[in-house]
Order: sequence, then C-alpha cells, then structure tokens
Amino acid sequence: MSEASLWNGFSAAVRRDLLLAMRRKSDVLTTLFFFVIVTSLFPLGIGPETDMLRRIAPGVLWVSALLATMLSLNRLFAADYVDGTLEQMALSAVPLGVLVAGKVAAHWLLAGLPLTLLAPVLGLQFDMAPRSLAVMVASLAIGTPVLSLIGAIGAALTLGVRGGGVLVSLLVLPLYVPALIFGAGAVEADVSGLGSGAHLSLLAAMLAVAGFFAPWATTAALRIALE
Amino acid sequence: MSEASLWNGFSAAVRRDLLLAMRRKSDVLTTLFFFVIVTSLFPLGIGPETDMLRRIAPGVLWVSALLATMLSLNRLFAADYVDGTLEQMALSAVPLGVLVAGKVAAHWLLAGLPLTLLAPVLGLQFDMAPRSLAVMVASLAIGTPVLSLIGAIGAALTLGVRGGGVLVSLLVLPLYVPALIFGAGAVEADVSGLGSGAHLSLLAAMLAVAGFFAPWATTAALRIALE
Amino acid sequence: MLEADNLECVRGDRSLFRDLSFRVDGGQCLLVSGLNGSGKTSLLRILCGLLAPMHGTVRWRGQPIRALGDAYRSELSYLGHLSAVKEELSAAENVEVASALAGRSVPAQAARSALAEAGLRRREDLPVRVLSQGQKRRVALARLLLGGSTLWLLDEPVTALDADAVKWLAGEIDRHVARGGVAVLTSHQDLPLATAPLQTLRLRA
Amino acid sequence: MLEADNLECVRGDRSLFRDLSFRVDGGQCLLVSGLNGSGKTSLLRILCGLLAPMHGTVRWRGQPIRALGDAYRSELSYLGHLSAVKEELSAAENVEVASALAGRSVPAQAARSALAEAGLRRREDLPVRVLSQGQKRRVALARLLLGGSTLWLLDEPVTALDADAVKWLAGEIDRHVARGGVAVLTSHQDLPLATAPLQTLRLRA
Amino acid sequence: MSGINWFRFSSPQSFYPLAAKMIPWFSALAVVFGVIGLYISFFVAPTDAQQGEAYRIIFVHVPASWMSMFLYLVMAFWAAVGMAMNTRLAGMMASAIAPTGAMFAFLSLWTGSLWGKPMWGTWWVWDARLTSELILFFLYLGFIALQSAIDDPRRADRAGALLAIVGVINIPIIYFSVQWWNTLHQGASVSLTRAPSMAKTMLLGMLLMALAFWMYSIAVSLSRARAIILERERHTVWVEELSELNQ
Amino acid sequence: MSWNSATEFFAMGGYAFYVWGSFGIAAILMAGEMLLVRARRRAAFLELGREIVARRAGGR
Ligand code: HEM
Ligand SMILES: Nc1ncnc2c1ncn2[C@@H]1O[C@H](COP(=O)(O)OP(=O)(O)OP(=O)(O)O)[C@@H](O)[C@H]1O
Ligand SMILES: Nc1ncnc2c1ncn2[C@@H]1O[C@H](COP(=O)(O)OP(=O)(O)OP(=O)(O)O)[C@@H](O)[C@H]1O
Ligand SMILES: [Mg+2]
Ligand SMILES: [Mg+2]
Repeated sequence: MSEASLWNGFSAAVRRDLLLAMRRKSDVLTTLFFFVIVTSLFPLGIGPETDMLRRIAPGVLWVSALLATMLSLNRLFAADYVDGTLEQMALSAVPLGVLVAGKVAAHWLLAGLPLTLLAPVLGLQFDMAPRSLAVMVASLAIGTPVLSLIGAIGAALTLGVRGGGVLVSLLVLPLYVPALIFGAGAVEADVSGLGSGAHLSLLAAMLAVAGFFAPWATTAALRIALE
Repeated sequence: MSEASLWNGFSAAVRRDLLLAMRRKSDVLTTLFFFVIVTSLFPLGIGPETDMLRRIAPGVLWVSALLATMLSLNRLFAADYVDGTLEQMALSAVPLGVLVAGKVAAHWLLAGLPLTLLAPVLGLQFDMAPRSLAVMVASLAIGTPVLSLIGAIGAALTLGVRGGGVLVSLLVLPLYVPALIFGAGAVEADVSGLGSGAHLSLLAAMLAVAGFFAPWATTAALRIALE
Repeated sequence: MLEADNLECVRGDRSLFRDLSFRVDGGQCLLVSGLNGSGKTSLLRILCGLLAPMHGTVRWRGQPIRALGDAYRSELSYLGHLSAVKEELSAAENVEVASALAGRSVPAQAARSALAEAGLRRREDLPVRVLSQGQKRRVALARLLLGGSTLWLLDEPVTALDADAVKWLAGEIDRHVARGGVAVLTSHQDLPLATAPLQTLRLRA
Repeated sequence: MLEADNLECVRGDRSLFRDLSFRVDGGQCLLVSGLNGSGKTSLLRILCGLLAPMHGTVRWRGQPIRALGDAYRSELSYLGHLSAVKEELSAAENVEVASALAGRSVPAQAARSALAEAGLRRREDLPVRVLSQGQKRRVALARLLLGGSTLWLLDEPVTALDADAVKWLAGEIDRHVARGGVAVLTSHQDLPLATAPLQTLRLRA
Repeated sequence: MSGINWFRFSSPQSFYPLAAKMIPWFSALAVVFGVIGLYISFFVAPTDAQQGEAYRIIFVHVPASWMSMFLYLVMAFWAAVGMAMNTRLAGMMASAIAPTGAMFAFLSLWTGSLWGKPMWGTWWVWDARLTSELILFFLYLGFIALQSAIDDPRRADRAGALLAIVGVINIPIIYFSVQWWNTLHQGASVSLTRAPSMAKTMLLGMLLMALAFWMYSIAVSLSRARAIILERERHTVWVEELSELNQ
Repeated sequence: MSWNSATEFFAMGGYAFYVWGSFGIAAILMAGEMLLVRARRRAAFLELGREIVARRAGGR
C-alpha cells in the first residue's frame, strides 16, 4: 500500500469521526460539561476554603480530565462495533492500524484538546496562579493524548463484552496512574520551585511509548473482538 | 389490575435485573472497583499528606460514589431499549411504572448498597475517624437511593438520543448537587460538632420526594423515547 | 375486534397514509404489505399503541385503545424488527423472564417445551449470544406462542427464518386464528397460510 | 479464484462443518444454504478472514488469504447480518464515508447515483435513522455496488427487502458475475438469479 | 535434555496427568518450607528492639509482596507465549495464575496495613510502595474481570493476554512514577531500623517463607489449571474417558 | 527461645491482633483458595457427568 493511500485512509478515518461528532454535537459538549461539573462538585463537597482549594486544584483538574476522557472512551469503538462498521473497517484495503490511529486522533481532537483549552478557565475557579495555569495546560496538552491512546486499548478490549462500559474504567484507570502523577505533579513541582521540566519530559516520553505501542495493541484487541 | 399482580410485576422486574447482573457479575463488581479506583486516584493527584486527605475525604468519597452510580446508570435502560425489551415492557399488562420502579430498586441493590457498604474501608485509607465513618455510611445509605431515583429520569430522557452516555451526566449531575451537599455536609457537620441530624433528615426528605415523583417522571420519559 | 378508524400517520414531514380504516375480527388474519418504507412498521406500532397516530383512532372490542390501557395490552403480543431477547440469558431464561415481565408468568416446563417446538431443543440453556440469527428469532417466537394473547401483531416475523421454520410459524398462526384469535402481519415473503379469512392491506408510499 | 481447502469450523464446542472444500471461479456464483444455525454466517466470516478456521485454508488466486492480507481485502466486499450504516449520517454521507474508509473513495456524484439505483432517490439526504428497515439495507447495498471489487460475500442480502428490491439485487449480482466477478451468497429466500454457473453448497448442522 | 519432547507437554491432554503427578511434590515442599519458615519466624528470630513482636509480620508480608509481583511476571509470560505460539495451554496457565497472584497482592496489602497501624499509627499511607502494590492489585482484578466477562475461552485468553502484556510494560512505569511522586513530597518519613545481628535470621526466615509461598503457588495454580482443562476440554474424547475412570 | 509460656506466645508482646491477624488471614486465604479450586474441579466433573449422560441419552 502506498504512503499516500495510507495517509488518505488515516485522514478519512479522522474526518469521518469528526463528521459524526458534528452530527451529534452534544457528544463533544457533554464531555466538556462533565469536566466542568465534576470540577465544580469538589468545592461543593469539600467546602470553600480558598487555601485548600488552591492546593488540591491541580489534582482535581487532572482527575476530572482523566475521568472525562475515560467516559468518552466508550463512544470510540462501541457504536461501530454494534452496527457492523468495525467489521467493514477490518476488511478495508487500508490496514486496520491506520484507521485505528485515525480514530484515536479524532478522539483526542474531540475530547483531550477541548479539555486542555478549557482547563485554565476552571483553574481560575480554584484561584490558581497564572504560572501554574500555564504549566497545567502544558501538562494536559502532552498528557491527554496519552490518555486517548491507552484508553483505546481498554475500549477495544471490552468491545461486546458484558458490562463493557464500566469494565473499561477498571482496565484503564490503573494504567492512567503514571500520566496522572506526572501531570498533576508538574504543577506542584513548579509551585514548590523544583521546576516542571522533568515531569513534562517524562510525560512526553510516555507519549512517545504510547504512540508507538498503543495503536498496535488496540488493533490486536479489535481483531480479537471481531472473531 | 390487582395489588398482588402489581407486586408480582415489580418483583419480576427486580429479579430479572438481578439475574442479568448475576450473569455479568463483572458489572456489579466493576461499579465497586470504579468507586475504589477513583477514590484512590485523588491522593495520587493531590498528594499524600494525611492531614489534608482527612479533610477532603467526605467530599471525595461522596463525589466518587456519585460518579460510580451515575456511570452505572446507562445500563439501567439502554440495553433494554436497543434490543426491544423496553418496547415489550411498555406493552406489558403490568403498568410500566411498576416495572420501572422494580428496575430502579434493582439498580440500587446493585450499585448504591454495595457502595455504602464499601465506603468505610475506603474511609480508612483517608484516615477518617470511626465516628465520621458511621455518619458517612448513614448519609450514603439515605443518599444513594436518591441518586438511583433521579438518575433513572436522566437515563430515560437520554435513551436513543445521540451521545446519550455522556449526556446523561450532564442532565443528572446538577440534580445530584443537593444530595452531594447534604451528604458530604453531614460528615463535616458532625466533625465540627454541629451534629449531622439536620443534614440527614433533609436527605431523607429528598428521598421521600424523589421516591414519589421519580418513577412517574421516568415512565413518562420512557414513553417519549419509544414513540 | 380490532378496528382502525381513519388513521393518518406522519413521519418526519411526509404523510405515509391517511384515511386508513379497516376491521379485523376474531378468527381473521390481516396481512399488511407494501414496499420498503411504505409504513408497515409505523402502522403496527400505531396499532399496539407505541406510536400515536396523527389522526384517527384504533379500537379494540369497540373501545379506543388509549382508554383501555393495560386491559388492551394484556390481550396483545407484539413482535417487532427487534427481537427483545437478552444475549446474556439462556433461551429458556429469556422466555421465562419475558413472560413474567409481560405479566403472564409461565412455569419453566412450559417455556422449555415452547422452545423445543420452535426448534431449539438442546439449545435451551445456551446463552442467546451464541445462537445464530435465525435461532434468536425463534426464541422471540417461542415467547409469543406462550403469551396466550388474543391479538398478535407481527412485523416481518419470518426474517432470518429458514424454510422449515417459516412453515412451522405459518401453522402456528393458522392455529391461533382458528382458535378465534386475531393476527396482523407484515411480510415481504409469501407465508404458506391456510387460514380462510385472510385480508390483505396494501400500503403505498 | 476462491478456494476453500478442508475447512473446519468450531463454534463453542460444536464442530459446524469439517472437510469442507470448494472452488468458485471468476464468473461463478456460489449459493450457501442450510438451516438456521448450520454455519452459513460462520463460513462467510471465515472466507473473508474475520474468523480463523479451526483447520484448513482459504485461498484467493492460489494464495492463502492470511498471506495476502490487505491485497485480498482490497478485492473483497462483505455484507453481513449487520448493515454497517451510521444512523446519524445521511444515506449519501454513509456511502461516501464508508467507501473512503474501505480505501476506495468515490466522488459524491457516484454515491448519489448508486443510491438512486438502489431505490433511494430523494431520500439521499435523510438521516438513515428515519429510514425503514428495508431502506437501511438498501444503503448498505448501494455501498456494495460502488466498491468495484471482484469478490462479493453477501450474508442474507435480501433481508427486509421488498419484492422489487430483491429482483433488482438479483440483477446486480448477475451483472457482477457476468463481468467475471465472484459472488458467494446465503439466503433463505429464492433469488431470481439468471446466472448460468450457480453452485449450491448445502450445510447441515 | 533434548530427549524430552517439551512440545508434547503443551497439549492439555498430556499436561493433565503430568500436573497431577507434580502437585503432591510441590505441596509437600510447600509444607516443609512453611513449617521450617514458621519455626524460624516465631522461635528463632529474636524480638526486634524497636518494633517488639509486631515485626514478625514481615515473615508473611514480604514473601507475599514478592510473590504478588513475581506471579504477575509469570502470568504475563504465559500470556505472551499463548499469544505468540497460539497454544491453548499457555492461556490456561495465565488464567490459572491470576487469582493466586491477586490473593497475594491482597495479602500484602492486608498484612502491610496490619503492620502500619501499630508502627505508623494508621492503617494506610499513600507511600510509593503501598500505592504501587495497590495498583498491581487493580491490574490483577482487571485481568480477572476481563476474562470472566468473556464467554468464549479462546477470546478470553487472547484478550487477557493482551491486557497482561500491556500491564507488564506499565508496571515499571507505574513503580517509578509513584516513587517519584512520593519522594517529592516527603523524605523517608518511615524507615525500618533493625539490629544488624538479626538481619541474617530474618533474611533466612523470609526466604523460607517465600519458598513456601512459591511452592504453594505452583501447586495451587497447577490444580486450578487442571480444573480449567476439564471445563474447557469437556467435549473431547480423552476427557470423557477420564471421567469414566473417575466414576 | 524467647517465649516463656504459651500465653506469652499468643499475646505476641501486645501485638497479637496484628500478628495473628496477618498470619491468620494468610492461612485462611490459602486454605480458602485450595477449597475453591477443589470445588471448581468437582463442579467441572459433575457438569461433565451430566453432559455425558445427556449425550448418551440424546444421541449425537
Ligand atoms: C498496606 C501496606 C503495605 C504494602 C502494600 C506494602 C508492600 C510491600 C511490598 C510490595 C514490598 C516488597 C518490595 C520489595 O521487595 O522491594 C514490601 C516489603 C517490605 N515492607 Fe511493606 N507494605 C506495606 C506496609 C508496610 C509496613 C507498615 C511496613 C513496616 C513498618 C512495611 C515494611 C516492609 C519491609 C521491611 C519490607 C522488606 C523490604 C526489603 O526486603 O527490601 N511494609 N512491602
Ligand atoms: N422521523 C422521521 N422523519 C422522516 N421520515 C421518517 C421518520 N421516521 C420514519 N420515516 C419514514 O417513514 C417511512 C416508513 O417507515 P416504516 O418503518 O414504517 O416502513 P416499513 O413499511 O416498515 O418498511 P420496511 O419494509 O422497510 O420495514 C420510511 O420511508 C421512513 O423514511
Ligand atoms: N461461541 C459460541 N458458542 C457456542 N455455539 C456457538 C458460538 N457461536 C456460534 N455458535 C453456534 O454456531 C452455529 C452457527 O451459527 P451461524 O451464525 O454460522 O449460523 P447460520 O447458518 O448463519 O444461521 P442463520 O441462518 O440463523 O443466520 C449456531 O448453532 C450457533 O448456536
Ligand atoms: Mg418495517
Ligand atoms: Mg447467519
């Protein structure tokens, strides 16, 4: 298969998922709203002391972003599996891995990217300093693709499995832990004067590893699900 | 329809959902695991200082319980809708409202109840005092049925709607806020010596109202979804 | 028994049919035919009360079905494009559970023999998920037979069925009508029905 | 062109068929028949490589399909029990998008005319959700026709189709075979095919 | 060595009787090591100067922690073998090991907490080692939940294998990330000090207990594997003959 | 030997709950696991017997 047609397949997959998302706009918006609402629940559940809120802000924002991404995972493959589109993708002349990479990219564009852009606004609610906000955005920008990539494996593994929707969180959340630690840690390291560089570069290294392995593992999982 | 056969219909609905849950045991367990994992994510995001963790514990536990219940909502009606069972239930000789009440009861037995029982163990991880743990359990025991009842409305409203899975959280979370405030508030009130009685009785009042209205509203929403 | 009075159905912005009236009595069978998209499914859903018609009324034993409510539903069985079987449960459990939910519990033995009649002997305890397309449809049909209801509304019941099963189903419909029941069917295939009073209603889009 | 060599298929713990061998050449059509659950769907999924057979090999132009991979898939179109249409997209978008994903983009005009041929003229821009069961199936068939592939694997393609559509589809299959293509079909209904070299394979459970 | 046809044992049919022969040996070894280990733990090892008798928990805690990590590697190894060579037995071994591994992970958490309460005054702290053990426990549970959610054994094996392999890549990442996360906040807030003289008996006791746990794990996984073989191969002729022998 | 009496041994220097709680749960879990495995094997055999009987009766 030529490189051009691989690229065509990739972009066809991205464009298709974006088109579908345009049709069900609520899908994208609700991921965002979920993020907003969960972060806002914390001050309600914990109480309004600014001091404490500022300290827990990076953690809360990251955990919420992580949960929001995770919740949107089940729309990654489930619908395509149920209506037979995934079967057709597996039978496409374009290698399945390329189409999967396209779908994951679209997922990030629709979930991770908007979350990253929205995070600073929510950070203000917690009275975070501008500098911390910048670090926060950087860590989310590098970290959310990792979440999409790893999440795709979990979503593929639980396809057509009983109770898949919640099972995916069980599989994926433990794997998300390093991203969470370095992501939220980056902000705290910056606040405590240690500099966020080390955390961010570890996050970037994780992105590289995930970008390399995850599409492969996801494809393998999809083929298993289709048997 | 006689009272006995109403009761039969109700218990048939409960038993059926319990049977289905037995078949996919992982379903019930994963709601629990989700609860456990989410509560454990917070210390990872926020940091390990016992002092701070103890203070945010009630909020974190309640938010996690709320999220776990909410995530299990989409298994309440979605599967029955997709495979046509809901249609058949709407055409049953038993009034739909009774069947719906049965399904909501089963949902609580499978989600809210286990969460309530598990909460004290997780509370220990946050180093909560035994007395706070008791109040926590009481507040969850009264509060989780409210979550199931209100959640059912949201689940019914988003049936067959594009992107329902995430939309439901958008609809339901705002309605959950009062339960969260009083539930997590009860523990804090107790710690600060104000006594948790007032909070708990407000929660109980909410349960009464929800128990009265929610099945009716859910039934109406289901009929709309089936048109 | 079942009367449709001046029904009009609008889906989206198109009117599928209007001024549609008919009457099917006990011991009769109505076959609704028409091209794809002519409104057969919509009509059946109106007849069972899932869909509200734009105009007109459906009557059962002379009374509007809206007024009858549960009383009407307790006499009716509907089989749609969706089979309403739970993939996780075994075939036998499916039939039992569905009957209980419909408010007509049946003993386990009855469920098993209905399944055996539907050609699923020795597959009663397999989870439905592993059954083939036609076998799933047979589970739904077994449930129908057990209902013991007077009015059958069947939307393309023979989908995915093999020739033997089609013949068996036609026989069951015959017996139901002979017993004084009412059946309303849609189908794109010919059904080998032997019942005498067969009306045909042709919808055109 | 397409050869099956000593295939055995095991589902769960039952062997559906074993030592199954056949060969279909260009310009031929193979009709797989059998009762519900006899393994027709499983056979078709093995032929397209979605399911691995327990034993045996499938060959295309003399080579095992596992080895051919994408090269094989670029010559094949499969239509299963599931239609693979997106309910949110319009019929036209469905066809375009599916072709692009299959690695064979088509111009918008071609998609629309294929839909028109499939009897969906003036419904090209409706979301598929509001189409009737048969109309949804036609969208899937339109996609098939555009593929331009040599091997058609169709699992009960006439499900939900009305008589006119069945006739049209049979004509399309005839033309495909006449062009030198290969078609493997399953169906419980009779298909009015005119193609001369029609083999029939009967699976028995 | 080369005389033995190892491949032969990769079929469930020949593995089944072989395992039956091996189980008593490993069980006996487990008992022997266990008895000596317990003797050393309770009667040879002296009382710790700072921790009193509470430190004796170490003789079950550390071996359990070791086993929980080691068994994950073994499980992932079998999973990978199953994926690569497509042998049924490897998948069965992986599923046979998982519950035992989860059990040891739970045991490590439980005994660790019971140790922490008298030593640190709390049941749990979010320390790096504890946290990563907790995550390991979740990984086991995920594996078990995934497999039990899939009916078709072939599919369950392959899906589980993929998850186990992904998990094994992640374990070092998780381990180091947690360590990093934690050391940033607090230094070594807790450290176990022990007299050097007792280090040797302690190490010996721990090793013996670890050996006992190891032998136990082998025995119990083998017999679980036998049960799984019976469940999965029940339609083969050899199992049918086997059950006749048993009746 | 550091123990003077059985009571002293069981008291574990005041840490009885923690020490015996650890060793006890270890013993219980392992014994329980062995019982579960055995039950699983038994169940597999029972199922097998039932199926063989059914197979013989039903022909195949
Ligand atoms: C829930 C709580 C705990 C968990 C999950 C846990 C987990 C672990 C793990 C995984 C290991 C093996 C690590 C390795 O070999 O490198 C270990 C070893 C050890 N743990 Fe714990 N632990 C817990 C609590 C405690 C407590 C409270 C203490 C002491 C006060 C303790 C003392 C030790 C010691 C001394 C070792 C041996 C270290 C070595 O051999 O290098 N642990 N624990
Ligand atoms: N919400 C809607 N908006 C626009 N058109 C709709 C809507 N819902 C249904 N339709 C149209 O109504 C028509 C009737 O659909 P229906 O399912 O009743 O047909 P049918 O006779 O059962 O067809 P089939 O034989 O294919 O099952 C179809 O043409 C469909 O496109
Ligand atoms: N995982 C499984 N476990 C046990 N049996 C299975 C499994 N998967 C499929 N089967 C069985 O395999 C048989 C073949 O199914 P298949 O879908 O191939 O049949 P088919 O010929 O296409 O039938 P239909 O005409 O009803 O579509 C069925 O009897 C089914 O019960
Ligand atoms: Mg229809
Ligand atoms: Mg089939």
